[in-house]
Amino acid sequence: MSATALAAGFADAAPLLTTGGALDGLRTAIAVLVEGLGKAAVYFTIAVGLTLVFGLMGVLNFAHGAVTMVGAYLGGLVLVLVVGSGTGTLATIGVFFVAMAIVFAVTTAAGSVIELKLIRPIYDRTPTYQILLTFGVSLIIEEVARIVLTLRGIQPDPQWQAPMGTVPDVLLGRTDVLGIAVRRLYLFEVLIGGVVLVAVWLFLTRTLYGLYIRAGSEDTEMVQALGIDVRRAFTVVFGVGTGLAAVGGVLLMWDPIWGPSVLLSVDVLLYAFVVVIIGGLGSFRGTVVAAGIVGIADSVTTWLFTTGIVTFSGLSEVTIFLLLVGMLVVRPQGLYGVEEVGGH
Amino acid sequence: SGNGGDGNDGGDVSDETVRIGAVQPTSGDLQYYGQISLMGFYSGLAYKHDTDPIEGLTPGTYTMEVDDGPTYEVIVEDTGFSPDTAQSVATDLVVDEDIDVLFGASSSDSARRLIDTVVDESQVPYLIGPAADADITVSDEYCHPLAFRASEHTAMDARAGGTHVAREFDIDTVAVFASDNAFGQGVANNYTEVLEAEGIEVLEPRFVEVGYSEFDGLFEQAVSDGATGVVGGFTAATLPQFLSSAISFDVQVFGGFAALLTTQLIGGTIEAALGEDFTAQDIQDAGLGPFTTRYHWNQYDNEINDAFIDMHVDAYDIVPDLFSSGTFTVASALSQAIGESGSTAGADIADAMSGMTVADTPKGADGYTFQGHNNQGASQMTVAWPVPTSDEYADTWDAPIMPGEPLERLEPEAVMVPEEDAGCSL
Amino acid sequence: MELDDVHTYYGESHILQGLDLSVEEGEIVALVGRNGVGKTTTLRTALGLTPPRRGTVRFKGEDVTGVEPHAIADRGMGWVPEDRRVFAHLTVAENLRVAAHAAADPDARLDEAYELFPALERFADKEAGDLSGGQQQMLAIARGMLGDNDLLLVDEPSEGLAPQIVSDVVEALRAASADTTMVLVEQNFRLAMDLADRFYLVDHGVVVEEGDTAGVTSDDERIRRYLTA
Amino acid sequence: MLLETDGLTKRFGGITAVDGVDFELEAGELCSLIGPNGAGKTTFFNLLTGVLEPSAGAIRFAPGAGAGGSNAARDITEAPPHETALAGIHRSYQITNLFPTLTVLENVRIAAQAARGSDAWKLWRNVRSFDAHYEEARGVLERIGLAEKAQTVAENLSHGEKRSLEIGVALAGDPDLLLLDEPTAGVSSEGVDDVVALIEDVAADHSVMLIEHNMEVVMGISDRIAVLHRGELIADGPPESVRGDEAVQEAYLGGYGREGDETGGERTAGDNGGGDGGNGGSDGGNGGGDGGNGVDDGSAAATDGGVAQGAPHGGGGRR
Amino acid sequence: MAISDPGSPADDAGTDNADLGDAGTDDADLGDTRSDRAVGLADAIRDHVVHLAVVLAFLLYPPVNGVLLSSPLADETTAFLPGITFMIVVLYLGLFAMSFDFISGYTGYLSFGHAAFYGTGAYFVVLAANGQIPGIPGGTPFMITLLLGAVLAGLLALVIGAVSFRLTGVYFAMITLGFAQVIYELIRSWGYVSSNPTEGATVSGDGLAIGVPYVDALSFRVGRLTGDSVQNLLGLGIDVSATVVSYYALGAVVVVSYFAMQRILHSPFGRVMVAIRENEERARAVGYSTYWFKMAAFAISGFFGAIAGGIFAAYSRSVSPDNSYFFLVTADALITTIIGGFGTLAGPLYGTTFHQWLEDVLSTESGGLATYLREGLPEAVLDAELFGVSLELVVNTAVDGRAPLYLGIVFVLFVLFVPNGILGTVRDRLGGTVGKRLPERLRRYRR
Ligand SMILES: Nc1ncnc2c1ncn2[C@@H]1O[C@H](COP(=O)(O)OP(=O)(O)OP(=O)(O)O)[C@@H](O)[C@H]1O
Ligand SMILES: Nc1ncnc2c1ncn2[C@@H]1O[C@H](COP(=O)(O)OP(=O)(O)OP(=O)(O)O)[C@@H](O)[C@H]1O
Ligand SMILES: CC(C)C[C@H](N)C(=O)O
Ligand SMILES: [Mg+2]
Ligand SMILES: [Mg+2]
Repeated sequence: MSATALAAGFADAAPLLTTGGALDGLRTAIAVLVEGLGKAAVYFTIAVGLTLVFGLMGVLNFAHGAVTMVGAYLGGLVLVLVVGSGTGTLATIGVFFVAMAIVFAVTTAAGSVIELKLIRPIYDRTPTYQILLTFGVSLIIEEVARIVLTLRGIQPDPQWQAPMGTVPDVLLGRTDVLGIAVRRLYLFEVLIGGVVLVAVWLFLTRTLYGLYIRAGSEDTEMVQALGIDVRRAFTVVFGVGTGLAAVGGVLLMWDPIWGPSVLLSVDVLLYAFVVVIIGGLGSFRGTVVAAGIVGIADSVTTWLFTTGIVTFSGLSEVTIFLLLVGMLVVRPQGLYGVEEVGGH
Repeated sequence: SGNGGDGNDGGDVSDETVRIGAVQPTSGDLQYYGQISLMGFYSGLAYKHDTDPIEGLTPGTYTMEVDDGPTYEVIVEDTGFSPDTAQSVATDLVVDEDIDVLFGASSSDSARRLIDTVVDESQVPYLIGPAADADITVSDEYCHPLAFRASEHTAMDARAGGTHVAREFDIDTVAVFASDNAFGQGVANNYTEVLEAEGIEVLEPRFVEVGYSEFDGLFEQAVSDGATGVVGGFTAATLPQFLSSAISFDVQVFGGFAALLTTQLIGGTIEAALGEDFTAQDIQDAGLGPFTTRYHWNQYDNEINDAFIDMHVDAYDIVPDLFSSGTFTVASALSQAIGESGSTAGADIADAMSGMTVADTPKGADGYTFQGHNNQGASQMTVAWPVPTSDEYADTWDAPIMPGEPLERLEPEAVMVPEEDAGCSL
Repeated sequence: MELDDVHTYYGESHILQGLDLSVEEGEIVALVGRNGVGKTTTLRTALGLTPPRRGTVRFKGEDVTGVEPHAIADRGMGWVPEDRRVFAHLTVAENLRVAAHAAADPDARLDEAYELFPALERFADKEAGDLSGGQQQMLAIARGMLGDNDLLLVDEPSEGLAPQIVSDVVEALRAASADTTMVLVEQNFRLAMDLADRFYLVDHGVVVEEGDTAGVTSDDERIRRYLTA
Repeated sequence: MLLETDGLTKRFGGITAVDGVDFELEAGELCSLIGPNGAGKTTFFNLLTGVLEPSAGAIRFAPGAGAGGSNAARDITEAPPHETALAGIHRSYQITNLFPTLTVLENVRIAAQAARGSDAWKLWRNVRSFDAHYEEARGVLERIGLAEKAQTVAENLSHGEKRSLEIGVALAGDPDLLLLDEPTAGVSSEGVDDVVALIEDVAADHSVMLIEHNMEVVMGISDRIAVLHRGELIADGPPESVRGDEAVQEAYLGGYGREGDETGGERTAGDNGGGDGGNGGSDGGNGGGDGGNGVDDGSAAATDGGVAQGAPHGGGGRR
Repeated sequence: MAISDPGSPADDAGTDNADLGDAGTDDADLGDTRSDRAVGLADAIRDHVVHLAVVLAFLLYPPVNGVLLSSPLADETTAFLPGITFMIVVLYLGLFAMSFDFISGYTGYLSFGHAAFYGTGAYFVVLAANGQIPGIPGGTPFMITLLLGAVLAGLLALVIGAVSFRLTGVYFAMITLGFAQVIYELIRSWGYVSSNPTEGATVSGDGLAIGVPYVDALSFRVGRLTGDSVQNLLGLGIDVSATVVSYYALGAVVVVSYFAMQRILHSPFGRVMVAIRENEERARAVGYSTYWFKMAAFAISGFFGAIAGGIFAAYSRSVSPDNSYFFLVTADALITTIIGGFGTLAGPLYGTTFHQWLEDVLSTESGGLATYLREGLPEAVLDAELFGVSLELVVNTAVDGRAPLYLGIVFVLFVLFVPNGILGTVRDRLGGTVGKRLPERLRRYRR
């Protein structure tokens, strides 16, 4: 598919965004909203692992963003290695999911090892030390990533472009939904975000594992006395949380707004914090809603900037951090948080 | 080839040592900028004195003994592309190493910082390169009697590109997107000025933070505001995001050709969008280009350039790049100034360089002239389409695209900021 | 189960100071004694929650000293803790399901529990923290019984229960004892003697008296001495 | 009147923990507050000290008013904890609540310092130059018998010592009214006597309110006893009259097993008595009468036990 | 250890003054046998012996380093000892970390947006020097603008604290982080600061002088190029470079700030801070309005954070959002505080020393390991390949500029195995504050 064709596909959508009658205004609003949902899906996916680990275990994982970064590179690596020019669309999407599965497996295992070897010995200390430990781990991951990438001849800071080349055509450009041109990639992201949401929700509510962990976060000792190895459950949760962080990375890999880059580490961490805190530390439902709020705030401010109503390009960032501060001022425990969480 | 003796009508300097402090990023993500700049600089000295270039690209002290001139000692320090580190190591060089001349800075932020905090305080002449922000020499906020730059700057990019586009393309409205830093602002201001002078409407430039990625919206808005051309003023960190959006909009995209590092990224983006077997025609159809280039090895055909390419490939296994001519030339000018003044003292060197026409440059004999009013080297620019990298350079140019045959050569008068428009008057 | 000369500490405080105790299959054994003498600690030691520093714990003939609590519990030891400790933010059904994790057909086990305490079925989908104290106590007992245990450690089951419910509980425990061995800690001396076959009287971390419950009353001089504080 | 509450009420969601309590305390009195677990006693203290805000009602406090005096009372209904403390109400906690890594001396000194108002804001003077704080603190340590342990870090004290320090910290604040929440809980029998002696000593020059489940202690030293049941004040008067009060017998001393949601607490003699009563209930379902008897037995036993108590502990060789 | 003189506060003398190794819980030392109040100068010196030693070590470092550099060990010295420029960084970042520890380590409230104060101090003095602050004329002495900037930061702390101290724990950390990030984003795009705000601002004009305002003889301009240098010091034939003068001038500010903070920590107020950390509920219950104590402590902490930022800006003559307001600046302070010892005022200084030493060794600025290897190892070794990667490349990528990697590793090891940090652990080992215990030990060995 040639670029002009893509551009042409877009050309008839463009007028929708010009200022005009009330209908156009409405359409613009809907378009911005849909875009916000796409962003929300991304925010949700990068924050959900953090919520899971904090909500169930009370560990605020500062290495979360670093794992997302690793996930983006690993996912990209799989796609770049497997997908060639001849690979069909469906096959590519298949590979994408395989990559997601592989990355999830690898990082879940790695996360479990980190929990076992590094975090377990310090559960009895104040939570500050868990924060510090994971922060140290993130420094190490980031630097190792830089070294490896440099040795492999990949620039760590700017996006690594190669994986973008594997995005199948069907996910490029836009598609018409109810007369509004919607970026297909956003639809795909909403889909993945939905899948992750359902998977995590099922994990939490339908599997006994989720049940044990929820029980374990209330009363570890009691769960053990019922014959459940709750420490292993913690290992698994931390592993899964880590794996989810990396899954977020795989999703970001195809998104030109993010893309694989070492800088993801800090960016993702800050955004994930904002989402998780606005939602209420540890609340799954809160994370879903907060991701929605942040996503829409982001798309609205982006729209304000791109239309030139505001010329300050940091508007999105400032708005998002102001949301955080505002939420903490008005309702410190976040939307759905309980004030005492995760203490065990 | 090199005839270092020319104009040696001053005192005898062959017993003396010129200590050159070179501050460049030699570690970290952007170390390529530092390395390619050093290669050009070493090559310039080597060419002038008919010897082999220094090979050391890491921090350390390197000595080049020559038959017909002083001994050159180059003390390389790493900036990691950070202005703080650049300032700190440059100060080290001035204070502890007693250097005669300071060379370097790949980031414009660093160069501006050095002028403010090191050059002005220490009175050591500064050979800027390849930092490309025009204001460094054009604006009176930064330009300095001791700061010389042969490297081409963003205003030259913009003027060359803007002039070409205005004349050769049927475009009446242009949008300008640029990164919100010295570099981007330079690009934006100069394109705007030139294009408007040619009667083209330029939309209010949009500045974004380095690493900004939501260009789709900006393009949509630009298109709906009637733009058919878009100018991008970005470096490595933002360019890929810009281009991957640019490719999918029906606009002509202009800008400057970048160094290998960035070209690799762009190439990746183009491959991603157009497929691996894209042709020169695909690129043109996609509306990418033409771009201006300050210098690329295949844009000039002269003896000095030929020798330079050979020397460069021999020593470093890659062809000279975008910045190479500028740093080659500043080294060449240094050698020439020492020869002319017969002194290795900083002040004398600066005196000699002021207003100098540099004899040996990759753009040909007398290819650069330092403008008296701002110490900026004036030289020729070219405009070319990007083309897939030809087999000839497959081994020495590691990117999918390279500049094609020059479409147009723009002489210095056409690309330099006119003296009356420049804030700087030394 | 058998405890042999166990010494258990909390930090530096020496709580169990060489306690010996043995429970035969099928019987109900009561642990009695004043507050803070170490009854609960004995149960915690048996279950591995606070492992002894010295001495051994044997369960079904195996030495389980130092084995992790979940592993001991897995071998068939259940626990009804003294302060209920229901999972407050889980529903009643979820609370029970956690306990029935090892069962082949958990739903069937849940039904058995509902049969025992019909009130629980009514509140199956209510969060346990919203139950009244008595209902919570029922839940805790039901949860302890669900695990298909061979030995059940029951700590103060009558605490906080209205009288008629106490008798329900007594009946339930009696019924359960048909196929489950039981260790019972109970402040209510008469109730304990009623239910149990044998008793141990604990003071300051050691067993000071033991014997059959038959005919023992709190007026018994040797017992009275240790009970009145 | 030193302290006066007026319809004091605290609701937690559905539970009314303290329900319209009208209570008065004369300066110089030692008044005990008793009642079943979950009756609202600790909550009442929390209201007086500003830890919790009342749902309704008012609290007035008139320090400096002599016995029977009537100085202008101050409304402290909304006052936060530090203000009630500065006003002169200090308390000890049911669950030990000290500065764990500070020394015993510093635990007490910091409270003595607080009582000296603006001293704490003297940023530029070395703390050691405030002799008065140290003198006060050492005096308190002597009084609570912890002088020898002045340099021990609080968390390394034994449980009983912590309980004493708990009182010491409250005492060091130079209270007009001292609130003690189960000071004998967790104290060895021998220690109980010491604590009782301390309380009596303190009561000589302070007004004291005491929450206690140990009926022997309560009956022995109180000038007055107030009984809370389900948040309501059901009796208030001298020990003899309270002991004989029908409602009190029913609700606390005897009426065991009626509270659906009462929470566990430290059980002492009073509870043991109650335990028997509860048993009576399960036997025949006619808890009232049996329970009442049980209580009489229980408290009698407890009273006797005052002598018997020492024996098992001393013989237990715990020390 | 009997208390021979109960009631006399003198028996805890000798503890509090303790040391660049002390913290507020030092009355654990109270059981001193010395009950005699007539202690006099000798004792005061003894109490401060560690202070003296540390100050002396810092004082002597430049000449010692200088001597080593002209000895046969010159290569090793440049490679493995921190250069003076890195020691200057230790001074201002160390002071910043101390100010962070002042609030975080002593009240237990993790100030995750502490960079806001550092940045405020730095920007304020730069803008003031450039005459950009309304009401402050261009040539106002640096010492005055430094104090004004610090007061402004203190006020900022009150504003941030007013909202944030309603929260505790992770929430407090996050809201302060949120505030700092908002300021960071704003300062990056505030055109008033400079024509290129993302790049920051530089000082133009003369060097800024530390000392007594308006008294030239007692003022020393700082900055490596703009600073004063001293020729022929006291006629001894010793020249002191501008760098070294800056080192001493900044050092003086740090010492004064340290003692000021230490004094506050040892005041009744400081004890309340510790009481808040230990048990805020009880602190309220004994009569402290903890909210205002926290606010005051936060303001003081912000004040000194800004002093650190101010001297940094005066010395480097430039400031940018990324080296002042960014959250990684706070993270650095956090790391060095943990390594040095959380809740020990001087600990962060040692942690920062360690960090900067690592930075120096692992960067090529003023020597370093990579340079040492590249110049010391034979070509053949450097070119040797392992798994297709030459040793030189490994050195270039895994050593050069990789301080964050090794810092991360050391940091994790500290968190796991040395949770009390350098100073905290030393103190645990000695059984008291260093200032108190060390002299005792020494005495013991002397006997
Ligand atoms: N986690 C703990 N840490 C320290 N000491 C403890 C801990 N738990 C209990 N203790 C102490 O151990 C002793 C024995 O406690 P245990 O709970 O076994 O008593 P008990 O006989 O069950 O009493 P009760 O009848 O009150 O339940 C008590 O003195 C108690 O204070
Ligand atoms: N913070 C709270 N939130 C909700 N309910 C509470 C809270 N504090 C106390 N309660 C409830 O209020 C009632 C009274 O509690 P309180 O602690 O005052 O009892 P108490 O008389 O001190 O009992 P005990 O003798 O056991 O100490 C109880 O039902 C308790 O569960
Ligand atoms: C291409 C680069 C060397 C230009 C550099 N980023 C600058 O700011 O000037
Ligand atoms: Mg018990
Ligand atoms: Mg209570």
